[in-house]
Amino acid sequence: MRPFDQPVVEAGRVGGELPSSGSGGRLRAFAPLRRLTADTDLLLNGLCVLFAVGFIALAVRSAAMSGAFISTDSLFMTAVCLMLAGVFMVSPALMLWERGLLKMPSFAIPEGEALIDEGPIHFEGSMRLFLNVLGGLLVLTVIEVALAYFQVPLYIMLTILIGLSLIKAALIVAYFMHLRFERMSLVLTLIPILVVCICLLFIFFPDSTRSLNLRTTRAGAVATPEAR
Amino acid sequence: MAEAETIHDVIQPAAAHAHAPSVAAHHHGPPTGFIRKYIFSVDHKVIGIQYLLLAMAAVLVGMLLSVLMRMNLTWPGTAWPLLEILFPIGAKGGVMTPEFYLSLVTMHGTMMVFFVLTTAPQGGFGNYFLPIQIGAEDMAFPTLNMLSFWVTFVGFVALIAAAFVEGGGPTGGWTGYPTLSAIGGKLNVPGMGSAQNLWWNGQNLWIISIAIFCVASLLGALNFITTLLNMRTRGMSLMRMPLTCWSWFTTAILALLAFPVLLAAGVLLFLDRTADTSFFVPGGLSDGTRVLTEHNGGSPILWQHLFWFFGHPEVYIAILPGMGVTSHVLSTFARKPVFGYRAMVFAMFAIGLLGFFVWGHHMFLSGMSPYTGMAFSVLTLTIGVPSAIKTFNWIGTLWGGRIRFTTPMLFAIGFVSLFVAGGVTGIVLGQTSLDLSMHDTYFVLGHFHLVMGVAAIFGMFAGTYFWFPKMFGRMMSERLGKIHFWPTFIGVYAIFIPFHIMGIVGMPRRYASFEEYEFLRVLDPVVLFVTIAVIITVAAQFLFWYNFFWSIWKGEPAGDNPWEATTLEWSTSSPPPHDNFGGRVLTVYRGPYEFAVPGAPDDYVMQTTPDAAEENQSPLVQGGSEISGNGHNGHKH
Amino acid sequence: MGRALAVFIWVMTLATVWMFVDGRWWFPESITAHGPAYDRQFLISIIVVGLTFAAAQIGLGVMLWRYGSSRRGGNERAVYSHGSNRLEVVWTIVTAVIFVSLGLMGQRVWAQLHFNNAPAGSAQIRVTAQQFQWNFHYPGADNKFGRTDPAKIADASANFIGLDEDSPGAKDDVVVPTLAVQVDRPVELVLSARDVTHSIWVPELRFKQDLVPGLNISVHFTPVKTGKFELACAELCGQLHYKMKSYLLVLPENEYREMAALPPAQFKTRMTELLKKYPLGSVPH
Amino acid sequence: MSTEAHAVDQSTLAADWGGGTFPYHVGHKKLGMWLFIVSDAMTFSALLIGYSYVRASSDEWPAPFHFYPSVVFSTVMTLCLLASSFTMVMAVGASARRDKRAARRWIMLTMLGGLTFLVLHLYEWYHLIHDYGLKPFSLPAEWAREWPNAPPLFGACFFTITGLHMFHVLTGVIYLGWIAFKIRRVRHEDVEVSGLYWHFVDLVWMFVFPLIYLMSVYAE
Repeated sequence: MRPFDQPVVEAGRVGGELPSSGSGGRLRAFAPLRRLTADTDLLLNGLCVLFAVGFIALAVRSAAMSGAFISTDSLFMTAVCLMLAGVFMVSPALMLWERGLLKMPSFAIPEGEALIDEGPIHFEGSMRLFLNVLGGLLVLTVIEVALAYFQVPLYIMLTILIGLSLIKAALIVAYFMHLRFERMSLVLTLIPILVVCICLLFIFFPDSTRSLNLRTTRAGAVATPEAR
Repeated sequence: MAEAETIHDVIQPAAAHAHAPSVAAHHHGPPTGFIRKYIFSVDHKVIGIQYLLLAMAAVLVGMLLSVLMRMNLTWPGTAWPLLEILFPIGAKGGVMTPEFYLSLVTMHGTMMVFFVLTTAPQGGFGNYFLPIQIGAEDMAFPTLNMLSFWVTFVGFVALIAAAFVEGGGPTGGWTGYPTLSAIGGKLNVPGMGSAQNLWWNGQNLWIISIAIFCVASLLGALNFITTLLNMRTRGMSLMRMPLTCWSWFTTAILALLAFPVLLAAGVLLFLDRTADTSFFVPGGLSDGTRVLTEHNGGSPILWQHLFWFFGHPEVYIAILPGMGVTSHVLSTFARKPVFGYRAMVFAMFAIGLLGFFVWGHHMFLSGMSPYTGMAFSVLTLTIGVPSAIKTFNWIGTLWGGRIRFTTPMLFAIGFVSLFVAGGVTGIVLGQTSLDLSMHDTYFVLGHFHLVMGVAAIFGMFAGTYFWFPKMFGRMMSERLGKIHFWPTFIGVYAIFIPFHIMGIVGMPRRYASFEEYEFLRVLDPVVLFVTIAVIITVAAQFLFWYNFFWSIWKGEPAGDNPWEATTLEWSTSSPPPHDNFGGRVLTVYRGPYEFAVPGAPDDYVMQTTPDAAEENQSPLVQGGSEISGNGHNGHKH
Repeated sequence: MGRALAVFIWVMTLATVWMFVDGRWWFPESITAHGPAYDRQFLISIIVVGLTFAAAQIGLGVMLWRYGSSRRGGNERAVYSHGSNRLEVVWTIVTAVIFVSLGLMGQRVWAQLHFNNAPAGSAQIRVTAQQFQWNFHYPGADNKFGRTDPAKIADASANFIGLDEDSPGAKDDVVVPTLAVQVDRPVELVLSARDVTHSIWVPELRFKQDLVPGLNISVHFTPVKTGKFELACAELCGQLHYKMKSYLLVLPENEYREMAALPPAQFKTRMTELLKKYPLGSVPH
Repeated sequence: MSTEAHAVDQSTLAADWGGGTFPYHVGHKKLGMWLFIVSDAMTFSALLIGYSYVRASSDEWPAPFHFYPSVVFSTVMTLCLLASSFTMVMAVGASARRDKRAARRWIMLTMLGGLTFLVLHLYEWYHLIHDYGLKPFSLPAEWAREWPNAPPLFGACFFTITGLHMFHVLTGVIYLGWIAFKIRRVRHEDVEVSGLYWHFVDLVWMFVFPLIYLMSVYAE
């Protein structure tokens, strides 16, 4: 996908775009600077790639060094490193894209596809399909309830429950809410936004466990001097 | 330009529109009758002006509150007879009490952040100009739009009411940190309610007000996003939108995702106050005579997380529209395309995205895990990168321009200057170590007032002076505008730069008086200086109000395009007709900032001007024709 | 108009830089072990900030000075340019490197204070803040803290922290409104609040930490200069927030040891005397 | 500016981002509803995360729900919602076939599912408040004895989250009722949008049910 973009502009019509590297000639004002930077272009992007690789290495290190990787702190540090790596990858990726070395799938509608309400309404899925989905949801629910019945240990239960619930949510969103039959661009807009934002809320958890350990109402909350 | 290809291929072939979507939910004729026309209007232009007037009322209140605050800080204990008439309880005998000071602080913060910085640039200008700039005839959901405004208005009334209920205004600060805000009533903190007054107290009304505001904002936000995505006229690709539209778009996304979290937090805090739940209140607390046994198990840090998860994006909600307006105005009056349009868009999105990752920098010292703090710190400093890109590009836009120093341009330049001045100190505050001393001092106040307060307000001033001719069909007085600019620009620097050094010396914020502390004595002359600057600057603002209202009726008539600007709002009449373009459906042929195009007859080329090769192609398609595929064919029904 | 604005922006830039360089209004002298590192980091940051600020403002002024329309020929147009990708890349990378490295450098003092436990042999003092008063709880001669219980809090009988007099080790415990510590010896403060959030702050310490109700937050630092300093509350805690003041006394080793060994009543009297004895500010030793 | 660049333009000319069309190929109302759902999902996420936060920061948390009747009861409620989601999707399908009569019938069935859920849930509340003495601000004495270190937050979390969800179900039932009432005059898109809202309510329950009920099952 070319996010929020259209090649009409890309090609350098009178749109308010940056000149592509091939057509920088318009920039009379910056001629000396351009000469200076022409050679550094690759170098700088290379530098960016180096930074990105460095951050990925840091992320891997953070993942490898932490004894318990499934601590939110360590997850968070890894995520931050990966994000910084992503930030540094933007510029090289843009360069590749500009030079046509990096292709992204397009989401154009096929000609003549019917629009919203007029004409035959596009509605995919049959009763059979929806019954199958409903059946799937029911089976998952039964598994969840069975877990509760058989008294699985709390943390295993939590993990499985969250996993199953995510599957159920995905089924509902995909089939009942019909997102599976919408265009990919809508899916790629809505889902990542929600996933990112909800994952961000998970950053609260290091503090909840920290709060637990620092509670004043807990016996032995403070190590006394002689205990140390 | 010579090698320009024909543009009409850009437009979808007519065939694709044969089944044009007729979701004309926004279709409505011009209203008749005063109430439908001016009060409960569904016209985005009227709603935009309503938002602006609301913000102007709120900013007046907020500003006067700040003058009162400065007066109390500079001359503590002085009796101001006038005050006693207005606030017989808070200022008995005309002397401000410390709790009255705190309620001023809270009201000033809430009023400014919510009802000025969020309302005016987004609700006001965004509502008025977003549909026009993308060539739509209204917002996607006009009725929802009207509801958003009136719900906001109810929130405003609730906030004003909070100041006048028994017990006085809320005293928890605009961040409303528990446990003070949750159990303040039980600790006999004024303005926090008491056992006898569980419901109608300042703090509860404050929560109700912001909860209402949250609902209004998120409804408004989804309206903005839908309008912008679905209702752009033909040829208006995203990369041809004015930067103002980009800024409103980004802001709306932030609002859509941030406000619901505050809403949830507000509900929980409200329950803590009224239903004795303990989401934010831990156990083992005491008021000195008894243990508050009804509370146990909560955590004040949870509120801080939820609040700042909203609060940090909110900062960008306030400033991003200002950035958009500034880019727009700078380009128009430098008579030069925006430098690095695409980079500007990416930077704006990067700021919005990173804005969600950094809320923890408000909480370094709040008892949050220090490891988390470290990660937040690094991310915070990366926000400097897109901000720097924007600054460079603004200066780059001026480079080689032919700058016309009109009033909107002066304010836009002021925005750039103030944004830099306020933004750079973020580098200091974003570092965990340095925050050890700087947190909760006047250094922070200087930083955020410059960058999200005054810079954003300068963006609004630029917008007002720039768009006033379009909104009311008359020019604002340029002479008065320039007289307004100078004391304002000098004044805000005189106020907020000294704040930084006060912070370095160590002046804590939210203090009703500094008399207690010896180490602050050295700052006495600075405090006095700032207060005088505040009074002069605030006085100068009345010039603006005078100019605004005088010009509505007496201003010089403005033509359709007095500034020789390029975007779509300037291709309709001033003020625009009810459906914005008089039934025309515009076609956009180029980017938004085509100034100084070599070979063009004028030094500006409107977005709707077809290229010479296509003059014979009808540029403007009449509404109702078969190729009106922009969801605007409501008029043929 | 453009040139006037340019001149104003330059003058304002100069005035601002002067305010920071002049030194009349600056940090009080630092008295902790981590203070110099803090000051150095602050200085580096403020220089970077100052340079960025000045460069941007001066650049802005130059544009205004040079490109006003009235100063150019009648029909001359602005340069037609949409920008430059390379310049964008250059300044993105330059600012990213500067800001991120500054951010990483800025973690050092933080890590030193927060990622390590208090060093062995540090004096532990428990701090319980309340509206609008500080309570510092010393273990007394036996170096053992008595038990505290919120149920026993009674302001009327001056038991502000709910000290259980009958618990082991409580007999010689002292609760005073002033913080006294020994110079050159690490101090560990165990912070908590009994009603709302407060924040302990002594500018000279370059140190601040919120006291969160319901949590015991442990922090540590090492004072290296003796003297008396003002201690403030930095988090909004209610109507008398601005009056929630106390003092930090950094005492020489002999004075501190002598006082710490005293029984509660004398401990308090001695502290009052010491408070009177020291003037505000640090004392060379 | 080059010709091949222009050729690229043409390949995506009909593209959605160029204005004059719906880029996601969904109308205003549907896009608006999706955005509202995203926003509302954030509200519920914040509440559920808040609940998890206080639960994780407590030494102990009550697990008071006996498998029978509470879990069985809430399972039936879950089935109600799931079934109503299914009927709703059938309503949307019928509406797409322009079979308004069938659409109305399916919507009525959906409302029935929703109402059953509401009634069962209110009964559940009544049971907890009346028979156990659960309050938003305190635990029943019996539970407090069993889990002495537990904070009194169980009721607060339970009532806040299920209450807000119940409010959504109630709004949904009213909304669907209005659509069913006006079925002859509303567009297909309106039916579809009301369906989206209803499925979202169902989806939220898919997280509320395990996190609130199944994670609090009494250890026999």
